[in-house]
Amino acid sequence: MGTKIVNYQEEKKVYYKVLVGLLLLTAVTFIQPHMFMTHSTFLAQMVIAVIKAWLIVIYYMHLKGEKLITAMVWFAMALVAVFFIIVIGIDVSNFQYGADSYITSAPTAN
Amino acid sequence: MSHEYIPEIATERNGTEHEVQGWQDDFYGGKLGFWLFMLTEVMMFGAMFLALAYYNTLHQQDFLDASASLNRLLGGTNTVILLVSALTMGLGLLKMRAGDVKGAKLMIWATIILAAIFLVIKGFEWSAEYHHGIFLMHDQLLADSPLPFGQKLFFGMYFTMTGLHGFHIIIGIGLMLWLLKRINAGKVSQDHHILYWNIALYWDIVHLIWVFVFPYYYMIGAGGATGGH
Amino acid sequence: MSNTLEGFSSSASTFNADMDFAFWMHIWVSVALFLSVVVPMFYFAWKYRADKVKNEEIGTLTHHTALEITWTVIPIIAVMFFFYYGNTTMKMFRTMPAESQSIVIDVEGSKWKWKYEYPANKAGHVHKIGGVYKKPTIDENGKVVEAGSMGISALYVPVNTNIILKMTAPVNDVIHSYYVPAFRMKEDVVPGRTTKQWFNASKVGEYDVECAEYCGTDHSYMYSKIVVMEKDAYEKWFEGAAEDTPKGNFAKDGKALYAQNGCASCHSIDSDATLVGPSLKGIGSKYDSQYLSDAVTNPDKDVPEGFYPGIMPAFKLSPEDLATLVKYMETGK
Amino acid sequence: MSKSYFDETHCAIGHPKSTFMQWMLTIDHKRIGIMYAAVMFTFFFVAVFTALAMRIELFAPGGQYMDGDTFNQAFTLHGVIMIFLFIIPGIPAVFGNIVMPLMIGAKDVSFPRLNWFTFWLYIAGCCIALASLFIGEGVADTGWTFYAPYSLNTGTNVIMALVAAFVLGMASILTGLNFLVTIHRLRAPGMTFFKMPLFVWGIYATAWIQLLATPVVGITLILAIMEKYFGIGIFDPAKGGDPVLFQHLFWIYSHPAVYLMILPAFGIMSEIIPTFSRKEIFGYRTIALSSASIAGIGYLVWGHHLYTSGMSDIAKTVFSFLTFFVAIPTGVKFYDWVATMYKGKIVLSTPMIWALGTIITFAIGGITGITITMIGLDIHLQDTYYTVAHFHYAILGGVVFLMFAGMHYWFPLVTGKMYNETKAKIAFYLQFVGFNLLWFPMFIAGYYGMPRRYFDYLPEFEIYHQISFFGALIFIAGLIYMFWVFFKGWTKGEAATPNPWNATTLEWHLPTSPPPLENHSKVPYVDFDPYEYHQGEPVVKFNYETMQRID
Ligand code: HEA
Ligand code: HEA
Ligand code: HEC
Ligand code: CUA
Ligand SMILES: [Cu+2]
Repeated sequence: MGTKIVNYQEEKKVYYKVLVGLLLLTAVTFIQPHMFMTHSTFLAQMVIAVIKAWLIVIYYMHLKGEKLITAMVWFAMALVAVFFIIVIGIDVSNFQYGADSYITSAPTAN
Repeated sequence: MSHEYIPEIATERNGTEHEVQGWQDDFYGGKLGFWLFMLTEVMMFGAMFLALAYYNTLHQQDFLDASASLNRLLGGTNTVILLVSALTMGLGLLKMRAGDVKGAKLMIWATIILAAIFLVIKGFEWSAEYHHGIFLMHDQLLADSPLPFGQKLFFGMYFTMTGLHGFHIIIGIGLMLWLLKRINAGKVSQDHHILYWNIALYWDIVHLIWVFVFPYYYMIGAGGATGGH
Repeated sequence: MSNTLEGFSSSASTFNADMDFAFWMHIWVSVALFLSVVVPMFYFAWKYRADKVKNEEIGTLTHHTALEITWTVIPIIAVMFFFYYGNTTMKMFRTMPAESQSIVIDVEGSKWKWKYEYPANKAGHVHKIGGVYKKPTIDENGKVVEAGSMGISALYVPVNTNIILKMTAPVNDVIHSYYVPAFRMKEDVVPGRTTKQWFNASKVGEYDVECAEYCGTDHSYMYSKIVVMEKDAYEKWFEGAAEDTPKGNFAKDGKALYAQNGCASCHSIDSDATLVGPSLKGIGSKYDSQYLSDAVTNPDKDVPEGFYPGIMPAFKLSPEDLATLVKYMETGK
Repeated sequence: MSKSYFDETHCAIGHPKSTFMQWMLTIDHKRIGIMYAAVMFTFFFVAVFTALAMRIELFAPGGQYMDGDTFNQAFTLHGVIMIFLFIIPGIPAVFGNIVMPLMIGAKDVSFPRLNWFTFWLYIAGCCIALASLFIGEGVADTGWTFYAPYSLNTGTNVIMALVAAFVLGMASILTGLNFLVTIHRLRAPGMTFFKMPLFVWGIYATAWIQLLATPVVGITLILAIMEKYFGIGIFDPAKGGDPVLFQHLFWIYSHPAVYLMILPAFGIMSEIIPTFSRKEIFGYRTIALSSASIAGIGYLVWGHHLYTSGMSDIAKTVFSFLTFFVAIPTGVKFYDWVATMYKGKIVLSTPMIWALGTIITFAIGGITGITITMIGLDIHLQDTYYTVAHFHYAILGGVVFLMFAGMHYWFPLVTGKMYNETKAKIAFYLQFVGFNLLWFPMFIAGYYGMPRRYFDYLPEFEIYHQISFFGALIFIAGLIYMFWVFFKGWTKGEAATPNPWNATTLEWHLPTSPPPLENHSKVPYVDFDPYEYHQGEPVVKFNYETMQRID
């Protein structure tokens, strides 16, 4: 099996590089709300998270070059995405009961 | 048990021989299986994020307010801790594959300690929230408290999701201890490291979940209440 | 005995004709599709039965592009028709008429009764009607001695008029569904949300209302009625100030309140039997009136041994009614 | 006489001497399959009993001998057992385990120990479900759908039911995972995906549903438990939660779950039809790919259960549109099966008449599903007996009937014995007639407005319920008779040959039936298609003494 042969020094370098990348990105999450895209913090944060996740999956989890498993991962993610599109994008964004409804217009004043 | 693996041969009509894949000693099969398991984790947390996003769209402002009140410093520290622990786990696996059993064990211990620190910090956070009356079954989250719905839902999901994540960490510690035992027993070695491989994958997914949990809870309100969507 | 509900015809409301057309169109197309599967199946099973076919005669057909396209495309066309009619009928149900041209009635569904609240009439009076279904009485052989009935409580509406129902349930209650089979309409009544539906009845008569979302013990007794009246009769009643209905008067005493609010479906008051909640016989000697009125308006506050919070809905009653009800529990009058 | 898997086994731990412990600890996929069948069958009878109890109660209006609460618990118990304990493990756990590895030429599934563990997880789930009957206020009374906020308010043992469903869900996930890896890794050399028997395709599609949909309901149940125990308010309107979200999450799983049930059943149909037509199946690839597309589209249509629950109108339209596209691949399958019979040599053995009977009943079930997918009609028919009749036609007349077909088909393989064909056919006709008498009147009652989950009803509906009751009696009589025939077959039947039906797939290429412990003594190289017949005889022939190919 390919995985049994290992170039220790090479792979170790990759690990450290990725760690530095992840640490940097973490730092970016902290300065972002004060630096850029301040009007869409949510979006910015999620984009950063996706980049981080991508790094982890590709390098730490060795997904690079795994055709079959990559396809499966995409499939699962596509499914989650569709759930989001339908439930959030279609159903909730057309929520019909705004003002009338108890759960959206909280009865208790602060 | 006659589980020793002797590859079997299937012969084509023209005499060509093909090795039959048995279930024993199937490294790739083991890996594939574990990835499939991780997909179920993705769906599980995906569904929780779905619930979270559902209420987020209904109560945007409340979510920002609630997020702003979380302790970003502790959360950030925990993020870094998990980052480093993912590294130690990965390095340990590398060492194992390179034949350095002792180094690998050291790295696993390092990971376990980091995981424990993570839990301790989490405990501090939770107890601080507890003192503010924001906790499971506690006054701020009850039906008749004046906390706006959006915040109640935010915190409800917060405790559920970080709690479940913490539970995964605890399981992870257990798995690593078990791994150490297997290594000592000689069942996991340079050539048979599927167990280690999969536990490392598990640890990565635990980390991966945090990569999303952290910004969604701690960061979205960081720009003050204006940092909209 | 008739085998359909009262008023179940194709013309009780403006919905019925379209709805029934869509249904029967679908059924007949589907029967054709069904036969296109089943008839060849029987025919082949008979024509090629084992003792008639020699081995050499067995065919080898495994593909037939034209056929395959046919049986993909024809069903697609069929289902697009179905989709179209399903969708237009949905639009018909879901397109609310303008509120200015309709009567808007608030409906509250709570464990196991329906309550209606009309807009104020010219005199400023608000009609409130509601009550539980009186369960049928059955003797020990299981024979129905007295059929169940709604008595006088019903939703009274004029014929040929748009009626909008704004429906909700108390937040600590559960989901119900307001279902009028004769009008082919239903929509869930969800605690915390305000859902709507509308109708326009075309025939004077009485129609059954059922609860179509499972809601617990007496789900199957959560009936009501819609009484469709001539316009002038309705007008006459609606503008009156008295709290009576076209079918008669509501009594005003505690006993009537007890029945109307559906207390009887969960509490017995003349016997010690535990129905859903504890028996209220002699409750006055156990607690003071403050406790009793709290028990009605905020039932989860103090839960007696052996029962669970969350079962009894909170009641919002006018102070006079509450006082009368408490007095009734205390004194039986 | 060689040894079969009844005589020897591999165990998870050690080599126990006693036969009993050998069964308890076995990791052999065939034995595990049989144990699943035995347990499911037991529960199944509990659920049949509650069904009969409901039918007696509904015989006439008014409470006959139960009160409302008992009835509510009865249909919940019936639904929970039938769905979670019986039909979801159903075909995959029994036939998936027993024949799928044989069909692809594997010695076992990829993770036999996990398979063993899964079985016991399943048993644990069953025990929790059963225990809830006897603890506290008794079994949940929420219906199998556990809709919030009712499930959060009621005093009955909902938490135990939720935990049980969660554990059973875990078992289902692990089964799916195991099968996916098995199908990817352990196919015999030469067997490409498009040389797999269609049953394996059905299992493959199903396994994806088990794997990716079940976690969603798992987490939903956890949220409900959190809510009940810790008072967080995800679904509770008093705390701002929205009960409709629960319905979304629940059906995201539970709709795909119905395809999880039916796809392997369709797989069984695809095995039986060509075998008893003595002819290659029509449109192999379309059938295989339609399984995949049903599974795929099936993920996206859950909202058709929410047409009247206050979902937005646009979402309704989208869901309705998508749902119709499940009917197309299903329809293609039906036409392909019928086309397979064209110019075949049709042998009406018991498995075949079950299969043909199911074409009728499932087509009715499916087409009435189409009725309630038309939104406007569902506004009228939602939560009426029309829906109940739809899904009993689909589940009972589809999945369970095909399961029976499979039981007759693989009976000789699993037991090595043959049942009495004539008697088995009588059992079929009894059940077929009883079934239609039982459920067809319910379409009419539903159309006239008979709501479901009603323990008492208006006298107008009496006639339908009475016909239905007699149907149930005939049906259950047929059922019991069928099991009697099986029992007789197993104990007293004639010994079966390795390939009694002249079938072509690999599970019939074994030297003996019942099969030996490690299945194929020599793994074949697969250079043939799954249903290759030439003039009514399988193309691949064996000398069963030597297992040499002689074609
Ligand atoms: C095995 C189980 C199973 C299967 C396979 C199906 C298959 C289908 N179901 Fe069913 N369904 C259930 C089990 C199942 N269902 C259950 C248990 C419930 C109720 C749950 C509860 O509330 O408790 C339910 C409820 C249910 C509802 C909600 C009802 C309500 O509560 O209001 C709807 C609505 O759209 C629906 C639709 C469909 C459709 C469109 C299909 C399609 O997949 C059917 C496709 C098949 C065919 C169409 C037949 C074959 C095709 C042809 C012969 C070709 C020609 C035909 C046409 C082109 C139309 N089902
Ligand atoms: C697998 C699914 C399944 C099956 C087979 C059945 C079978 C039957 N069911 Fe149903 N039923 C449900 C699933 C099923 N049911 C569900 C999900 C509900 C909704 C519950 C709710 O509302 O929450 C329901 C609801 C329901 C109601 C409605 C209650 C109400 O709404 O008021 C009724 C009423 O009569 C009923 C009756 C029956 C009857 C008489 C049978 C008979 O046909 C039973 C006879 C038994 C069989 C035909 C099975 C034979 C199978 C075997 C013997 C298996 C052997 C197995 C092995 C060897 C491995 N069921
Ligand atoms: C849905 C069922 C239901 C209905 C309807 C209902 N109750 Fe109750 N009731 C309960 C239950 C269950 C309890 C016990 C748990 C609790 O206190 O919430 C209870 C408790 C009570 C108590 C307190 C008894 C004690 O021993 O402490 C009183 C008083 C009472 N109800 C009065 C009423 C009145 C008056 C009405 C009608 C206006 C009514 N209930 C309607 C279910 C119901
Ligand atoms: Cu209210 Cu059912
Ligand atoms: Cu569905």
